[in-house]
Amino acid sequence: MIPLSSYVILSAVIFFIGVIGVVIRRTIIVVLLSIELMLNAVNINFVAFSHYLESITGQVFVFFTLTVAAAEVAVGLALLIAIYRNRKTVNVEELDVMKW
Amino acid sequence: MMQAIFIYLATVCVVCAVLTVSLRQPVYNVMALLTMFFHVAGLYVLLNAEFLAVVQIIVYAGAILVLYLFVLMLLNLRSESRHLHRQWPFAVLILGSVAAMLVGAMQAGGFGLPTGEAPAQVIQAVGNTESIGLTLYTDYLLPFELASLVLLVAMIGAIVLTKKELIQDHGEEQS
Amino acid sequence: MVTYALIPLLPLVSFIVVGLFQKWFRNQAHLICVPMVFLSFALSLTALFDVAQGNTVNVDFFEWIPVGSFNPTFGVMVDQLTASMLVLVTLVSSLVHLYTVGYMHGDKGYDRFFAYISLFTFSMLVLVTSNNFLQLFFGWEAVGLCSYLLIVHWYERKASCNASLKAFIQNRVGDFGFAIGIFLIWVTFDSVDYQTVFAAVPEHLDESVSFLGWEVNVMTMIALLLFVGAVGKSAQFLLHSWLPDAMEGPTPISALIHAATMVTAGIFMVSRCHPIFNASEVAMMTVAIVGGFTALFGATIALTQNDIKKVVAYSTMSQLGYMVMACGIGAYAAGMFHLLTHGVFKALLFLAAGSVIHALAGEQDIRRMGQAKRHMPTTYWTMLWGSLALAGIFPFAGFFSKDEILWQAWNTGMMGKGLWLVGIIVAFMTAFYTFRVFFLVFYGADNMDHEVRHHAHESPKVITIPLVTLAIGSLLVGWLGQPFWGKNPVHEYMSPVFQSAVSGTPALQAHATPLPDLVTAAFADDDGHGAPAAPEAALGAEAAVTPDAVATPEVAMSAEAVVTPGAVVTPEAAVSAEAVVTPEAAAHPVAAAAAHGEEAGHGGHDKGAEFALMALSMLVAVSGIWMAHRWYGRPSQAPSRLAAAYQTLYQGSLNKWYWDELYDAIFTRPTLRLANRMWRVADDIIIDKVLVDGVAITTRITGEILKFFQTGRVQHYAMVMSLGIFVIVGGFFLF
Amino acid sequence: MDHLISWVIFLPLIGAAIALLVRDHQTVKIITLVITVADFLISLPLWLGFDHGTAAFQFVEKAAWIPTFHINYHVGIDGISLLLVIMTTFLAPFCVLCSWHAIAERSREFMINLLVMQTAMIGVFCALDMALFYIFWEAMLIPMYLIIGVWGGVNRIYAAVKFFLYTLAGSLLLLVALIYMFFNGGHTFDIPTLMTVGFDPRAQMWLFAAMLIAFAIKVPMFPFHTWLPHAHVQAPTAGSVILASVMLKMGTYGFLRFCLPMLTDASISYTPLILTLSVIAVIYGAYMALAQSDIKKLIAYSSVSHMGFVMIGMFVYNQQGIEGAILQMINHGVTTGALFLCVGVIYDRRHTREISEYGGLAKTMPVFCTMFMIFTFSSIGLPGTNGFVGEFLVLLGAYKFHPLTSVLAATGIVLGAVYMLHLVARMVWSECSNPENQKLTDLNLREWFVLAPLVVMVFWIGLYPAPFLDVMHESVLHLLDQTAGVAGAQQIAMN
Repeated sequence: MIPLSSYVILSAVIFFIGVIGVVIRRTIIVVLLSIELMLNAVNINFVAFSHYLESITGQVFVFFTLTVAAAEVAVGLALLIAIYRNRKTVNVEELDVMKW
Repeated sequence: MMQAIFIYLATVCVVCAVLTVSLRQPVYNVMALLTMFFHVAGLYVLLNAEFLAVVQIIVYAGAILVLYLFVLMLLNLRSESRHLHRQWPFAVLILGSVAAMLVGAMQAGGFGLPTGEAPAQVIQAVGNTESIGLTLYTDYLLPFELASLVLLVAMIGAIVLTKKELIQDHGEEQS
Repeated sequence: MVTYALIPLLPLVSFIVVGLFQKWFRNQAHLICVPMVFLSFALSLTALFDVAQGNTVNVDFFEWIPVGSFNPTFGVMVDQLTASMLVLVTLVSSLVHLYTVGYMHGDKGYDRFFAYISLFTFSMLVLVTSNNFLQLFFGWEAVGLCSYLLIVHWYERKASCNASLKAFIQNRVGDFGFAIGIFLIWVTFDSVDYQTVFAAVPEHLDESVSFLGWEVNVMTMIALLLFVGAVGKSAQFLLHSWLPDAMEGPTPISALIHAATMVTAGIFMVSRCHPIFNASEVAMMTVAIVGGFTALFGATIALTQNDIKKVVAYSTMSQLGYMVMACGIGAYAAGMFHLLTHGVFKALLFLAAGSVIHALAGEQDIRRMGQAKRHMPTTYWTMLWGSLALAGIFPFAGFFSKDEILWQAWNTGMMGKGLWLVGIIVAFMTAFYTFRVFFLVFYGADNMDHEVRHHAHESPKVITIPLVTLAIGSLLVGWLGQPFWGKNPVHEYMSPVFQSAVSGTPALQAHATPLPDLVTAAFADDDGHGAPAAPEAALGAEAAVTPDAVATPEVAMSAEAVVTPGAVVTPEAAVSAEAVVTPEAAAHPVAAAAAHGEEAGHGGHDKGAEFALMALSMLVAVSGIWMAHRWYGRPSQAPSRLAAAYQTLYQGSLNKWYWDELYDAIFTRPTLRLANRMWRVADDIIIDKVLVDGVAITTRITGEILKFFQTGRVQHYAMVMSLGIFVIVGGFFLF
Repeated sequence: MDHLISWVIFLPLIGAAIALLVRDHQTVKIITLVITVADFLISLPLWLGFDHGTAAFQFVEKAAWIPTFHINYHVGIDGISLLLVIMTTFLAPFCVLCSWHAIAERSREFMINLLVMQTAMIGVFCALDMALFYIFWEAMLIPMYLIIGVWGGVNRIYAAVKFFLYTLAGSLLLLVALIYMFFNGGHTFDIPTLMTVGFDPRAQMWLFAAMLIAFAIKVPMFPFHTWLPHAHVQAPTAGSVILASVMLKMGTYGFLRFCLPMLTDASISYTPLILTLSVIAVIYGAYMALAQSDIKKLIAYSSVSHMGFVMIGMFVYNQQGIEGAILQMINHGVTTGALFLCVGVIYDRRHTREISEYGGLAKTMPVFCTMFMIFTFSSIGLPGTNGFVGEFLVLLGAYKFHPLTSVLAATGIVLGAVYMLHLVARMVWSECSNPENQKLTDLNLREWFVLAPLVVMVFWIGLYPAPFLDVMHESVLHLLDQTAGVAGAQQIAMN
């Protein structure tokens, strides 16, 4: 029987790989991918807890993260295209208009 | 037996995650992510969430990654030389330590959480999809509707963002 | 009884009427003011007559500030002391009112001047008829206000603005001490009413109150504090420099306020509170020494002054010193009698000086006068009588009252003898400077410039009538206190007031010098009143005060010096001022040496000693006049040669021993500089800019610093967010 | 009419509402005048009908307002707050009259501001519910901020912002204290009940510290006073009058209503600090006033000195001191308000506040000068005027409690005379050299009507203060029982 903690550790590791991805990659595409990674990590956690706590709600919530992930990707990519059209670049470091 | 499968799936997921983040070519990142989705689906099966595994593959792998590929092809991005921040080791170090600390924290804390009233056997009997559907449409009806709303907003947003110059500068040539 | 209330109220009515309807009077204000004052003079005469019959009055009209146990009232208390003061105040006031009609004729502020004189008379009368300390304080400060308003009458002149400001502030310093005295009275006696306080004096004799570390007897403390008020008001030594400057005001008010009435308020207060003063030897000694020294101090300055009004002002200060000295040695009746006579002939001298100035078109410097005898005969002989009275020549008033004081001084032990010596020296100087002025003005070299001599004329009737009445008064008033035959009428008259308290104070060795107990008491009084019915008082009013002073003069002096006028009152500042005072004590060897005299005056003295002393003081006065005649009667170089010989002394006396410059250096300039620097540095920069605006600036600076974290790059924000999580979770697990 | 206090509080607000509807400036002014005078008239029955016998709150009205937070609309007055309310309503018409021509542009909004201000101020004095008190306390700031900020002098923005933020910072601390008291006082905001709750001494120390800072800024006490000169110099005349005569009393009223009865232990242990600060305030204020060249700043610093007296009077724990303090509050309101009105009169004519610009006013404006002199002497505390009665009682009470404080504070009498008469000498008496001063006209009828009643008040309180004092006796004795009862105030021998 696989203990719950191993699942939690797994999702934590994946989550943080996602975070590192977000922080260190320069192109927005990969940043969005890393965010997908983080969302998947969260789903793993949900399902793991749902299984070990014998309650279905965990799995139901996965659906909601799913929808959010989908919406997020749609809007993210739309933004990416709009930025690409205006700035001709997808490199995050050049998008610092908000600098003080 | 189960132990081995879990370890296999877990290691592949981690490796793919690392590859998604570190590879130079965006297409290779997407492919790595694809393999990871499959193995996450495997994990779901391991956790008796078959319906979710299927949904995972259809939605994530099928829809979202395809979307990524579309965009990749649309903008024909090539890999650049420096795809990482200059001081990326410094960031990895910090976040790694954060992760390690959190993982350690997870170990310590017990999870005395209240158990629900639907043990694995009952789900097996009723069927995973049916039980999800049952709870989804009773307890979580409102969130469900809101989720649909989120999707609607996302769609409109995506359209408006990308189709903007058509409406705005009708006569101008394509920027 | 209602009539007594009317006495103060009549002048108030005329003040209100003239004040409110000034425009309608158009220089006719005297139509209402003069009759009102004369009416109140008549009423006060009737009051004197009633009181002489022995029935005093003490009634409260309404409660002024009813708060718990402290509830002072507005009321009237008329006893022998008040009645005499009432007569003096109303007499001099009505004569001055009459005089002003002539003197201030054609002046722009004519009505305003009349309004303020009647307000002054009202406040003086309230002060005199008060029956509790707070109403006394009310009159006290109201009188100060009126003197301020009247000194600044010709407000165009810078000098009169400064003089009025100086007068009010120095009075205010005196009132500061007086107010603290009243607080202490209320705290010890739990009441401010004369009756209850004086009756309760014996119970509180041994109590003591701590003052800056010293345990001072409560009676001494109260007495000294009240005396500070008296010093402020009667221009005694430390708070004296405002009186000569007050001469900037018109002459009528100099006569009324700065000679006869306001300045005597201090002496009136001391004699009114004699139970408190009698109960503490230290206070009595301080009063005596301060009085004596002021007399000497004033006389020395008066010798060399060249402005006619300044000379008379300094002579007032010196005579006030006399009266305070009299109170100091316990001879309240003598002090009050001198106050009455002095009020009459000093007012006469001022009014005469005013008439001279009026005649010589405002000329005040006596060096540019001379041979004025021809032009103004009535002013000449009235001023002569006034000068004789001031000098103390036989038939005139000064002789009787001054000798009475000297005689009482002689009787009170060694210190008394010291004070007597000072008195004699001052008497000589007084005679000298009075007649110096007299001869320079009316005789001597005629160095009036041409057109002034051309239309120098005798003053109109309305000015000379008061002069004449006062001259007759200064001749006859003296006889009120004649010691030659029968009992001294003034002592008889005053004895119930002062005698009641003396028997009440066991602590005092009531070693009464029996009165000259001659049988017939001819109560000759120019106003033709009935014989006194006062009982045969065994205990003389002036119980000898044995000056076996416990505390040395320094202690008394330091209490005196604590009240430095106007400076930042910190104990350290007090000490510096005290250093100023001690040289004075040294300069006054006689008092210091006589500080511990033996048993007070020997047994029943005989008349002979008294007459001998009188003859001696008469001789001294005459020699003073003769010297003045020799130096100033005929043009001679003696005075200039003498002045050249003792240059420092002459300059010192001429510049009022540099007290004004001293005050300026110690108080006015440093205060202004301190205030300015404190405002510029402390308030503006430290509190305002640094602390208050500083908070604003620091918030802006921190904002500037934090701004650098907004790099605009999403990934940095992600990094910071994760660090945030790290800290929170870490914190959660650590604690 | 039974809801008398509510009418007194909210009549100005109704007036403001009406004024909002009217466009024309002139009619708005008339409406405001009528409303303020009416407000004064209906506040008189409060005084006449006041029962001198009891110390309990009278004319009490209680109604549930926000039940969920236990806040209810609870108003009432006792001996301490009655006179302050009467003074506020008494001075309001003068503020309106004095700004009849002075405020040229946007006078409609100015009048509305005045009315809202009036409601807030009376509300503070009558509130018996801490939340209500706080709401009125804050509501008062906004109109004052606008009055200074919009109709003020040259750098009015700086002054208005400084005033607002300074007072707001203080009142936030007050809010914290109120909330603490709500929870620890049995879940009620009701002032009378909270007076009976004995908070534990340690908590009292913190509560008192918070309230001390909040009220000290308002009083203003020594270190917190620097906003006052700026606010006064920049405020228009009416603003200055209200600021000086009523708003400064909020701080002292706060001490009397909150600190002394509720936090008695803390008050007693804080007394040395407060008395030292107040004595410094008296002497420091006088010195500052001496160094000023701007009239309004001079009078502002003089009110710092006067309020120092009031603070001393309150923390001496005897009847004379406290009643003196309350009366001194009224006197300061009348006298300093009048002084500011006088400054307004000459400011309307010469449009400058520099003392050196004036000189020899006695020749051209005699009536004005007499009035100005009367108010100067009242501010100095000359017997027979109202200033004396208050100051004397305060010093008397202080002497009984701690003689050294009283002696040091008494120097304020002398210093007061110095700086005020120095001002008068430079302005009223010296010769009239400046040409503009020669053609100044004397008081017109409107100005005369503004100043004459104040002169009457000065002499009435000065010569016959009994009607004012009788109102306070019971309440002050009750307050003393509360303070003495807890810790035997008398045995605190501080010296």
